[in-house]
Amino acid sequence: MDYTKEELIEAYMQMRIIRAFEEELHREAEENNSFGFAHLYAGAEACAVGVCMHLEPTMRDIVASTHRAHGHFIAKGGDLNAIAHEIFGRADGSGGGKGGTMHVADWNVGMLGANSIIGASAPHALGAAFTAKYKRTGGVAVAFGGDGASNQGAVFESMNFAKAYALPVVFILEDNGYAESTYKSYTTAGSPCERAAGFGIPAVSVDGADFFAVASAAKDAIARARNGDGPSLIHCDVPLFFAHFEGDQETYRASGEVSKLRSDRDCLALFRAQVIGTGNIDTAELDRLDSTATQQAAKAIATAKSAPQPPPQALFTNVYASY
Amino acid sequence: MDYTKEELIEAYMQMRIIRAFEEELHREAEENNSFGFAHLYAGAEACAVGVCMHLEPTMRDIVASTHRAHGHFIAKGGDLNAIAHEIFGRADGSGGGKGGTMHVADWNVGMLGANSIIGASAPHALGAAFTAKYKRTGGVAVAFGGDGASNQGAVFESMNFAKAYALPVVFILEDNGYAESTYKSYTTAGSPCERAAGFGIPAVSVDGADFFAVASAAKDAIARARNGDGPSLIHCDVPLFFAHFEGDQETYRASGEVSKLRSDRDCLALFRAQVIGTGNIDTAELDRLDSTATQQAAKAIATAKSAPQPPPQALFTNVYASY
Amino acid sequence: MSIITMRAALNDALRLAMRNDSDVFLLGEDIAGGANAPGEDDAWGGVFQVTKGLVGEFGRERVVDTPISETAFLGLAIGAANTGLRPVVEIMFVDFFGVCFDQVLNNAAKFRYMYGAHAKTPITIRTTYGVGGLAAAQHSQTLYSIFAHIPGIKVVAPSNPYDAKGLLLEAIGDDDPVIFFEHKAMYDDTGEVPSGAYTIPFGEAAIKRDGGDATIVAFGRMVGFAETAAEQLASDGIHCTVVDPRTISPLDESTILNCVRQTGRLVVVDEGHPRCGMASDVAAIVAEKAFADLKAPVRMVTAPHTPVPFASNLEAEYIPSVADIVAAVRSIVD
Amino acid sequence: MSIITMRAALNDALRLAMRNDSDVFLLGEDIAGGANAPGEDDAWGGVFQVTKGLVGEFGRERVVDTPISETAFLGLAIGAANTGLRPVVEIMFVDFFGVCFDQVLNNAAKFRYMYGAHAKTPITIRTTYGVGGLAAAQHSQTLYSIFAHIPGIKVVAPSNPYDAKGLLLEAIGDDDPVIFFEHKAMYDDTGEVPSGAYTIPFGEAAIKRDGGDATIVAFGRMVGFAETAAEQLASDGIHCTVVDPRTISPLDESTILNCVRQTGRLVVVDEGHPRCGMASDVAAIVAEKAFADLKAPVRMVTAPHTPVPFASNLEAEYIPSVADIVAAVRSIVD
Ligand SMILES: Cc1ncc(C[n+]2csc(CCOP(=O)(O)OP(=O)(O)O)c2C)c(N)n1
Ligand SMILES: Cc1ncc(C[n+]2csc(CCOP(=O)(O)OP(=O)(O)O)c2C)c(N)n1
Ligand SMILES: [Mg+2]
Ligand SMILES: [Mg+2]
Repeated sequence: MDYTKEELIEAYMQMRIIRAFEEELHREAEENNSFGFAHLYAGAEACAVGVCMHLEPTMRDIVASTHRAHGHFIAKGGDLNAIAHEIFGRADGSGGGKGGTMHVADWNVGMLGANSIIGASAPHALGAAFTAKYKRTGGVAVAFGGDGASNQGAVFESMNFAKAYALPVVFILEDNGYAESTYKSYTTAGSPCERAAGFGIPAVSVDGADFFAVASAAKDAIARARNGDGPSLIHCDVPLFFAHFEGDQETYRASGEVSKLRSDRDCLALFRAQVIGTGNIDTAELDRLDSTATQQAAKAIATAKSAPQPPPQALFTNVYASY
Repeated sequence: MDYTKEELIEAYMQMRIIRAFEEELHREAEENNSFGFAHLYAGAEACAVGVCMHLEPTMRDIVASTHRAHGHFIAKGGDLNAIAHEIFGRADGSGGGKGGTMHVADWNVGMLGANSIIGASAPHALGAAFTAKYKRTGGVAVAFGGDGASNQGAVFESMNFAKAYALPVVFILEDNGYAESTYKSYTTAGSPCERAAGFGIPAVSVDGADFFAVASAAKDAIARARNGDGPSLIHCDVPLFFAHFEGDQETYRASGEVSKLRSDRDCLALFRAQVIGTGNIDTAELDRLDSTATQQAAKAIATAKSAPQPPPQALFTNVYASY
Repeated sequence: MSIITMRAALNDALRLAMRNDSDVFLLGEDIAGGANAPGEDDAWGGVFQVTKGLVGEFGRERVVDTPISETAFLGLAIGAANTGLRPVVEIMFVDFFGVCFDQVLNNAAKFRYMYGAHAKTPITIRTTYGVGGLAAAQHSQTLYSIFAHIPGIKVVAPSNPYDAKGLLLEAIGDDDPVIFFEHKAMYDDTGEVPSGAYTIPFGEAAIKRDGGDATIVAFGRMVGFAETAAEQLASDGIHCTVVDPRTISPLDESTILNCVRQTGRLVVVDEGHPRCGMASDVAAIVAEKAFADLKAPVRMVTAPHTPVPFASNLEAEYIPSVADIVAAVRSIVD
Repeated sequence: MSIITMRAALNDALRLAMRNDSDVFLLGEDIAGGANAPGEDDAWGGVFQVTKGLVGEFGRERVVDTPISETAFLGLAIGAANTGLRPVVEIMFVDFFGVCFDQVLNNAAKFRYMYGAHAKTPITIRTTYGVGGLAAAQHSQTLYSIFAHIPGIKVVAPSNPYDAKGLLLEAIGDDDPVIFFEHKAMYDDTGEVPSGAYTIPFGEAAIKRDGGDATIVAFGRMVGFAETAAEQLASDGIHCTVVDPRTISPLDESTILNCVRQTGRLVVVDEGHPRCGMASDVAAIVAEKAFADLKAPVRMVTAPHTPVPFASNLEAEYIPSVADIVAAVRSIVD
């Protein structure tokens, strides 16, 4: 293994916290605690964590995210209480409760923001990469995006720009096959790696449920970016464990599809098998991590649920920086 | 040769009319007869004509054009007087004088319109192709666009859509190397054919000054579209004989660049050499065509120059179809 | 006549239009849903189920799910309209016009003016707007005033199921580009709707209530709020005329002006932002054309000049309320 | 002080800002021009030469020519602003915001509100607007009212070289997204401009002329037209106050209201379309807040509700004229 035990434990813990957080949110949603259009990340934890483990949790290294952002937020080092509060619209949320699930951000750790306009955040990653190059910080910017987003003009333009200007950007294409209820084979010509090749961008496809596969591809791509060798793309095939958004009836999925994904392609189970197999971490320790993670997630959500909403005057603040 | 003598004469005549028309407009521009932002097509005549000769001059086969549209308009069978009047803002112009050089259109012959928002017309070609497929007319739509336009989101989205939905579209990429004053190598990653390959779209690069090369590639691509085999792309390397637009000082071009292009890569000279070489048409006949074309172009422009402007109330008409 | 929801009325209009004219087709993200997915074929019927069931009757040739490429598919619809079809395209949320605004602003709106009288773009663009359901800043905007600003575009915003059906059928039959605004908090609103086809002409306001003390002009969802406010005021002896313009462009100026001439007072209610919005539009028209009849300042009741907040208490506070309308009327009726 | 053109004043502001702060950089199509082309390196300095010469002093790292990918490079500028730079990006014609509107509407405008007080987007977007030079329907629009509608955006439209320089320096130093409107028919206008750096605060109107009979509020290029109209009227004994708000958002309401309170009459002049435009915005504010002082209907002088025509006679007719302004004032001053 290329990673120390501490690194592995941290990675597993983060994945497990994301999972526990999402499972808990799902329960909340089922109990009718509405938090708008929540798009749960569960299933793709290995992606967020396998990538972000190579980034500094500061504004030097940036993550530009999507509507399905909880995992990116947590993996980038964002505060669990801040995201929980934000999702419940509380004053102490990352955005003071005014952004919500589709707009979680934490600029202290370089999580530039969830963005619920599909494709819109890819250019922001260019911008962060531009700053890194301009100021010679050695920083890297990661643009997360889905298979659906890969058909949006903004994303194509960004790929071209990143390559033409050799910006330190890594595009992570989280491909769960669906854009809402529509399957990719209906709407999407070519393949992610061929498209990247069209721009001369090095690209690789990996199993997004395999933490080690993602982490190793991300390591290479991020190193390339830091070295001044321009952008890369990593196509991650990921399972989607919940519906497109909470509340959606999932009628577009075959019966048994999700349970099969959960049994065959769970990144946490896979990780456990891998590290146990190589003797790095034992079952008991992993179980301990599981229960800590579950407690942390539950606590963050419980605290958020009973926390105060923003004060009425917050409606009018932060429209502008200057007034 | 794959073409009859009549076909060759018609093609040559169209190319020559376009050239003569543009040369005459250029003279007018130099003499301070302003017609706004005129983008002359001269140099790329083989492209417009080599493609449009395979299309029906009706609304069954559509051409969606750009800011550099005069050649497309004429090649698609649009009326020379109508375009001349339009360029001079006359009441009898193709758009009643209200569109101008950047908005010439003739729906009678399937010239859907010049469009001066870069990339904006590519989706309209999809629409025309959709109609053809929906109504099973056997029609084909051609989207012309420049190398600069190839970096616009609308164009990428259109390529994906055309392939995913197997629409009868042919993308003609007229690559003169420049987007205004900026050279393509600065802004453009990858290559046109590789980009097309990223979508699984068959693509070929041809010398856009070589009428026979363009015509043969276009024939194949249009046949593929008519057969229901979806979109193709033809990348045409074309010389630009005038400035980006009339009035621009062309300081971005090397000294001698244009005269070299004119001497080495003139599609008309090339065509003459080819047909004379194969004995299809002789010099005298070509010369006769030249003088007819020059006269036609000069006459259309002279007539337009002295024609009446639109009546004042035209300001308020054709905003809506219904009032 | 039967009592049905706004959603059902819209679905009905689409079904009738498609039955009546084979050139009508639908295009948008997930408007059937389930395309190539392993589950149900008509999985969504649009994110708000307005198009539910139509793919069953008309098939995927006429109910076309799209990639997330708004510029391509809106532009496609425009090109299809130019070549003889009558597309009804859905832009899921009005907020998403950001990524395809050019196709409205510089294309659909201007073809006829630039290209001449042969050019027609008979396209209907359905979209959702308004605050509701904690959809936050990027999924809650109103924005119809932006489209009203653009010559060549028609803008419709029905306030009830009856109007929704008639106006949508009118839009689909109209030869100009029409943007049809559906408030996402109104899909479950109910009302009496005839089962057959009928149209409501554009540019004709509906007078929802008569009263001599003040005129309230309201748009879309705010019409119902204005009616409730008028009801409350009536029990205190203040009688209001409530006008629902129904179409934002064209605007029925003459009905608005006539009502103001009779009441001498105007309150305009709009869920959009205050600057350069529909409230200022109507207020300005009245200040120019019915000034002599005005007995008091005009009042504008709008959302604030802020993005739409997420937190439920702020979201509720954001929406213009019945109480705001009542207070505005009271402030100018003594 | 020396007399220079609007173009030179803007160039000066950019140069001073770049000298003063290495975080300021420029981004746009052909703003240097000649990138990788075989000819001159600083080939254009922008299509209107406003950025001419800057690449010579600051190099291509800070004067960045772009592909025709407005969404990518405007979004890039936003991301760069978020991470510590102060981009000045050029969208060549305001009409082209159609292809990148989302980056303004849903991104730059909303980050701070959605993400919290740590989020800043100090970006200046320069663009050109207005009718002139037979640029036709897709290159002649005004459209600032669309941006004024959007909370989180500031909108500036200078009417003369002095203001242009001071307002552009203010914009670049401002921590919010600013859209800076330059009228393409005004680049050769001249005026006195100090050579050093200075700023003009946003939200402070300039009173260009004092007169007791009517207030004319005009924007951008229309300010000069309004001054000429006032001059003509003065020779007939009608004296007008002319107000140039200078910034469209924020708007200096109090100066406008004060002037109207003194004159009792208002004419608003705007080169934009009439519906939901700046003319209606100002008229509505006055009708709500200074109604008691109004002695006559407000008058709005705007372009018509049509796209901009190409033909030179129609183009000339399209633009609001000095005569239109004179007539509007006369119609309310007896
Ligand atoms: C511009 C835009 N168009 C449409 C939508 C509606 N929408 C939200 S999520 C989504 C699907 C996104 O698919 P993908 O990028 O694959 O991400 P996933 O949800 O699968 O993670 C769509 C169409 C949107 N938010 N923005
Ligand atoms: C959306 C948009 N951005 C920028 C422009 C300004 N512009 C007009 S022509 C042009 C260059 C186009 O280059 P290309 O597509 O290669 O066509 P060419 O002029 O070389 O034929 C640009 C940038 C525009 N008209 N539309
Ligand atoms: Mg997906
Ligand atoms: Mg070119």
